[in-house]
Amino acid sequence: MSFVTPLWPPQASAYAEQVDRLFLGFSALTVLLVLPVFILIGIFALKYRRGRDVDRTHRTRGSVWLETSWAAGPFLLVLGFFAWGVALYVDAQTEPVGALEISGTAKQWMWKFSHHPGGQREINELHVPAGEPVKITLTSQDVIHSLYLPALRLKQDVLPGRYTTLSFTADRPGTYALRCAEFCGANHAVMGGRIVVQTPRDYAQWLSRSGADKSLAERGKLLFRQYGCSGCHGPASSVKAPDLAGLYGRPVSLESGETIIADDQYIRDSILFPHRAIAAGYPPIMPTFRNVIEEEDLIALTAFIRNTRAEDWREEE
Amino acid sequence: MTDEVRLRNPYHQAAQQRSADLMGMYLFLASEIMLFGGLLAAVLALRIEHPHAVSSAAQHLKIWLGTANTVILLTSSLAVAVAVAAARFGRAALSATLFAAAGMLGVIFLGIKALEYQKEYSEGLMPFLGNARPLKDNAEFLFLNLYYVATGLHALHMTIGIAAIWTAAWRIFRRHIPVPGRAIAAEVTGLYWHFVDVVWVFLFPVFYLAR
Amino acid sequence: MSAQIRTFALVWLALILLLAMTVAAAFLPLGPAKPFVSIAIAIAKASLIFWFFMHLREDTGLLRLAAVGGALWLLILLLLMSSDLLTRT
Amino acid sequence: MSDASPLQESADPPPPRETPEEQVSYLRAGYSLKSWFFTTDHKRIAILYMVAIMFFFVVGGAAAVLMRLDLATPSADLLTSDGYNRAFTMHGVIMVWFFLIPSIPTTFGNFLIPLMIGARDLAFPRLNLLSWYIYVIAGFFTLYSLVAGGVDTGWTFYTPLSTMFANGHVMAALSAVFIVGFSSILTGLNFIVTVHKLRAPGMTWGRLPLFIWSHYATSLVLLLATPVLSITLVLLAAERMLGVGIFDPALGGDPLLYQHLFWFYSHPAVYIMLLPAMGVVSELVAAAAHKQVFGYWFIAYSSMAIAALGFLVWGHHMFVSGQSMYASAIFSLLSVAVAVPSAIKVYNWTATFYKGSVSFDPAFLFAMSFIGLFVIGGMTGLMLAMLAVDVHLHDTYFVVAHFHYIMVGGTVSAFFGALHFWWPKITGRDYTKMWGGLTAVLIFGGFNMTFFPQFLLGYLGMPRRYHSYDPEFQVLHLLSSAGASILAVGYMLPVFYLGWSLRWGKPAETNPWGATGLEWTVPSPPPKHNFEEVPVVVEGPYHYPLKHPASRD
Ligand code: HEA
Ligand code: HEA
Ligand code: HEC
Ligand code: CUA
Ligand SMILES: [Cu+2]
Repeated sequence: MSFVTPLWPPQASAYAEQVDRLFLGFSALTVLLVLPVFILIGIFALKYRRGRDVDRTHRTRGSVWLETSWAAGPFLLVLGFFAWGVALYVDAQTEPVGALEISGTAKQWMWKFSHHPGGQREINELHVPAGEPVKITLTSQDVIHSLYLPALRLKQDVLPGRYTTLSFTADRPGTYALRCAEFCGANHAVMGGRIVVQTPRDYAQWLSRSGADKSLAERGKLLFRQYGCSGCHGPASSVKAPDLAGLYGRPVSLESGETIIADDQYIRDSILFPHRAIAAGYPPIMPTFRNVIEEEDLIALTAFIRNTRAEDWREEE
Repeated sequence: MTDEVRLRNPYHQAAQQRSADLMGMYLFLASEIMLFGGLLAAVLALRIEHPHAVSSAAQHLKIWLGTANTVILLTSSLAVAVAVAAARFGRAALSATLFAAAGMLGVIFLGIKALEYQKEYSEGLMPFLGNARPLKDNAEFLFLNLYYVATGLHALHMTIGIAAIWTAAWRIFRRHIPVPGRAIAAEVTGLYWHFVDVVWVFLFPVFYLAR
Repeated sequence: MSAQIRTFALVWLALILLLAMTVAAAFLPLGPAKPFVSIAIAIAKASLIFWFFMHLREDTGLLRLAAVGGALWLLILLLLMSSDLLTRT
Repeated sequence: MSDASPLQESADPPPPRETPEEQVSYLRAGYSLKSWFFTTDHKRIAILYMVAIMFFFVVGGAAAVLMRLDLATPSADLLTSDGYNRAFTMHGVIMVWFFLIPSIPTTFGNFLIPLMIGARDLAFPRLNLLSWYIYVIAGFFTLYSLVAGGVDTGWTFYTPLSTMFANGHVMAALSAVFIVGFSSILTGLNFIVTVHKLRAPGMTWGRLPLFIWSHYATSLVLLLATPVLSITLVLLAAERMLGVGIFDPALGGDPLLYQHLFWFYSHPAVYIMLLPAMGVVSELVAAAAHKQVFGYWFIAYSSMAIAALGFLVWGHHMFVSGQSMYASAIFSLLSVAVAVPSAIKVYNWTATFYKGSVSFDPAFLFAMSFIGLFVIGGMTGLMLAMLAVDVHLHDTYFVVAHFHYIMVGGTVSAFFGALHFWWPKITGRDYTKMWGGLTAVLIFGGFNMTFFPQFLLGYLGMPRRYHSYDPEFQVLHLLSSAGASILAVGYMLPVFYLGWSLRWGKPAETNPWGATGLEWTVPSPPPKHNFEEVPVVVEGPYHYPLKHPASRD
């Protein structure tokens, strides 16, 4: 056992520094609001202890003026911190434009990441370039997990059946902890690994070294045929099914009259729960692929659908 | 038959005891509101997240049987209201008869409910029972599952209610509960019955009319 | 007593009418207003039952408070929960 | 009654006189088992609860001891990972539902509410006994799930882990928590009706002791929050046992719906654990200062405000769960608001000591522990309510430290304070004050040593519910485990000197502390029906100084 203990976690991003500043600021506020209580109780208890001959006249039973000030004062002070906390939070939640995209899948008890667009995959490790915004899209294959990156002061629960995202810009190259923060069963404590923040050069090198034989979209294209999607959605198909080229990010009008943006979640739901949102004008004949397609393959399929523009489609035939 | 009110332990006055009993019942009902409220919250969430699945799943419910059942329950409530009034006026026989009749209506309600369940079973709507599943979207199951939990819980309350009002009817009839002296017992039982009725008044639109 | 019975009978009639209304409304193309209509009618029915059948009309303010208190608290649950469900991205 | 008590001979109507038999102390009113297990006397029921609750405290404490031993080293050496998960789940379940929630209300609340308001018993004595039996039946379910092998979901039972994946005895634990809920609901109902309907003549709302106000507020929460937990557990059980999917993501269900329903109960529930403790501390502070509390109405209404606002903040447990950003911001704001009434209380207690006449009794020391530790726990709770901070600290040891500071440092200290304050009244015996003081100091020290390091651990990024951890955290964990052993000694001590007092302690006076309140006007221990004559109250609470010798300067 080592007797040196760190007293402060490493800060791997500017955001982490800001969170620390907020935390320290609030700690100072705590001292400000709490110390008077401790000191005054000490003084009063000793000064007015039983049997001591001190002036006890003019005792009061209350004072509305005092009450309002010690209710409103601290409240307003904390409100300032509330605003600060919200500002930072909104900052962290806003997805940066042009971010590097990574898909993460959690399952009992490991993390799997695939990098867009190259399709590099890794387990329990996450390589990201320093100084570049990164957006991780997360989902779980079983229970709720939570991706926790202490050095970035960030955490996001990972839910089955839903995509959540975590975005950040790490600044300082280094190796930091990556943990699961939501209790997820027997090996929750060891479901972790590390996040490696690299200089963009190192990252590019890493990417090429661990290059997958196929990019995500290419793998998706293969799967698209394997799972028989192309039988209906292919251009030569006789089935009346929508053309998926250029679908991603477009508004889709549904049979129910609503319009919905075709994002990752929509495409995932269309594959797993095809009857939930029927595209307007098409027969509801698409079979469900629930329990057939794994989360990781879904990611590849989505990447493929996302990448295909109308031209790619034609060239296929 | 006596008019005398028996005072229980901590009480000094009849009025105090009576209002404590009423208040106790009302508070209990408030907690029951929250119990069913949790279910309503779940239905609301489902409706917000899957509006279409909810409305198409609701099509499978037997709206006319539900309506008939609502009429029956409202009528039973009328009977109980009159029974309580009769108890307050010391009309023991009338009160007992009406309580018994309301209980009968309750039994009919449960019978119709059972018929509904049976029909739904044969259509394959019940969770993991039956196999001819007419449902398309999985989210429709969520709605029907909630429907079974809610109506099941309501049926449980009905059963307890029937037992309670039949007991009240019998005890009033045998003068074990002398009225009007202890009409409070009838009143409190009546409150419970009306409340179970109110629960149905909400379950009916929330499930059957969600089409 | 007969006056009371008459009131009760009238309340019952009103309840049945409201029931007819709500069932009819379920078949009308009311669009998004539909659930609000049916819940509003349910609240009206419940109020009638509470007010007349359950004697809140005669009871003190305290009991009325106990009766509506539960409903108000339920509203907190429904409103704040919807604040999440309706604004998720 | 020699001193100027707030009592007056009541002239009309003639109070029911008690037979000499009924005037004997409640402890002497029968020695058979039946006279205990079928009693409807609120004081005896309080004793029954006390025994049951202390039993569960030891069981939950034993689980904590196991965890702390295991956490002394980074690797897993004492418990398997499954064993550890079961340990903290059972620890949480038992401590929350079988110890802390019922702790103060069902023991001191039960014993004191009728005495303080001048009633002969609670409004529904038989219902009170029924509540105890329900508690005991639920307790057996817990013990069954414990003995059968435990549960591995955490006390929060999050889906889909608890419904689809966990393989412990989840159903038994769910049943236990479901059943014990009815005990809570009935107790709350009983208290509310009692406070409304059984106050003695002259006991207006403005003359109620603050203990009553806080129990009244607690009861409202018990009554309105608990049913939501009950129905949520029913839905969970239906999903797990019958396969009736409700939250199941495979059907498109929403696991966050479960979290909303759970926390709609469980956040108010933390105030069920806190408010009675605040009531106790208000009494202890006034009695220690021998002075009218400062700002009576502010303290009274702040209890009601906490009970009401407490229902509006549950979403602060879900900031990183995938809840909408806007909802999170609302819940964060409301969490700041809920701190205000707590602040009011703390500042009023402080002001009460000004120009008081403070005696350093054990109860006073426990009350000081409460204030000190609660304030730290509360302020760290506020930190957690700040969105960006919570994103980092959610589900880390910082949260563990936060809630132990309030629940253990705060409420358990208040529980021990109440025990030391009302012990002479309940048992009719005096204990050795020196030992009480020593215990208070030991618990305070051991507590801080156990849980302060956990704040640091949390900020360093040590997640909770971790059975093994990075070696860099070991120093702090070791410190924490060492503190826990001091804490354990502190909690064990009273067994000896309070136990000793039962047999060898001096008989207690009617009013040993020189405190106000109707409970101090009846003999120690009180007679079976509390008051020989219905008391009539003519003055407000905390009417110091009493002419009583113990209260004079
Ligand atoms: C008795 C129990 C209890 C009490 C009273 C509280 C009180 C509070 N709690 Fe705590 N809390 C828990 C028990 C409790 N909590 C538990 C068990 C958990 C974890 C559950 C789990 O996940 O397992 C938890 C978790 C928890 C979280 C979630 C953390 C996370 O998981 O990410 C948050 C976040 O906002 C929070 C906030 C608060 C706040 C703002 C208060 C406030 O009520 C505190 C108010 C008090 C004060 C502020 C101190 C006194 C005031 C002053 C000295 C003056 C200064 C005044 C002002 C600034 C106005 N708590
Ligand atoms: C509500 C009350 C309550 C109380 C009183 C306590 C008391 C204590 N708790 Fe607990 N705790 C919780 C509620 C409580 N806790 C909750 C809700 C959780 C979350 C669970 C979850 O994550 O699901 C938790 C989690 C929790 C953890 C985190 C586990 C994890 O996340 O991995 C830890 C770790 O140190 C801990 C420690 C302690 C300690 C040392 C005490 C000490 O104060 C205990 C002291 C008491 C004693 C020591 C008993 C005295 C009796 C004896 C000494 C006899 C012992 C007998 C034998 C040894 C045979 N608790
Ligand atoms: C039996 C034919 C069939 C097969 C096989 C099929 N689909 Fe479909 N798909 C359809 C039809 C018809 C629709 C339009 C109706 C609807 O929205 O359900 C559709 C809709 C979609 C949509 C939504 C498109 C929009 O415009 O809203 C996506 C995305 C999709 N399918 C992807 C896939 C993928 C990926 C696969 C293979 C894993 C697949 N489909 C297999 C017939 C099919
Ligand atoms: Cu995955 Cu914890
Ligand atoms: Cu909380």
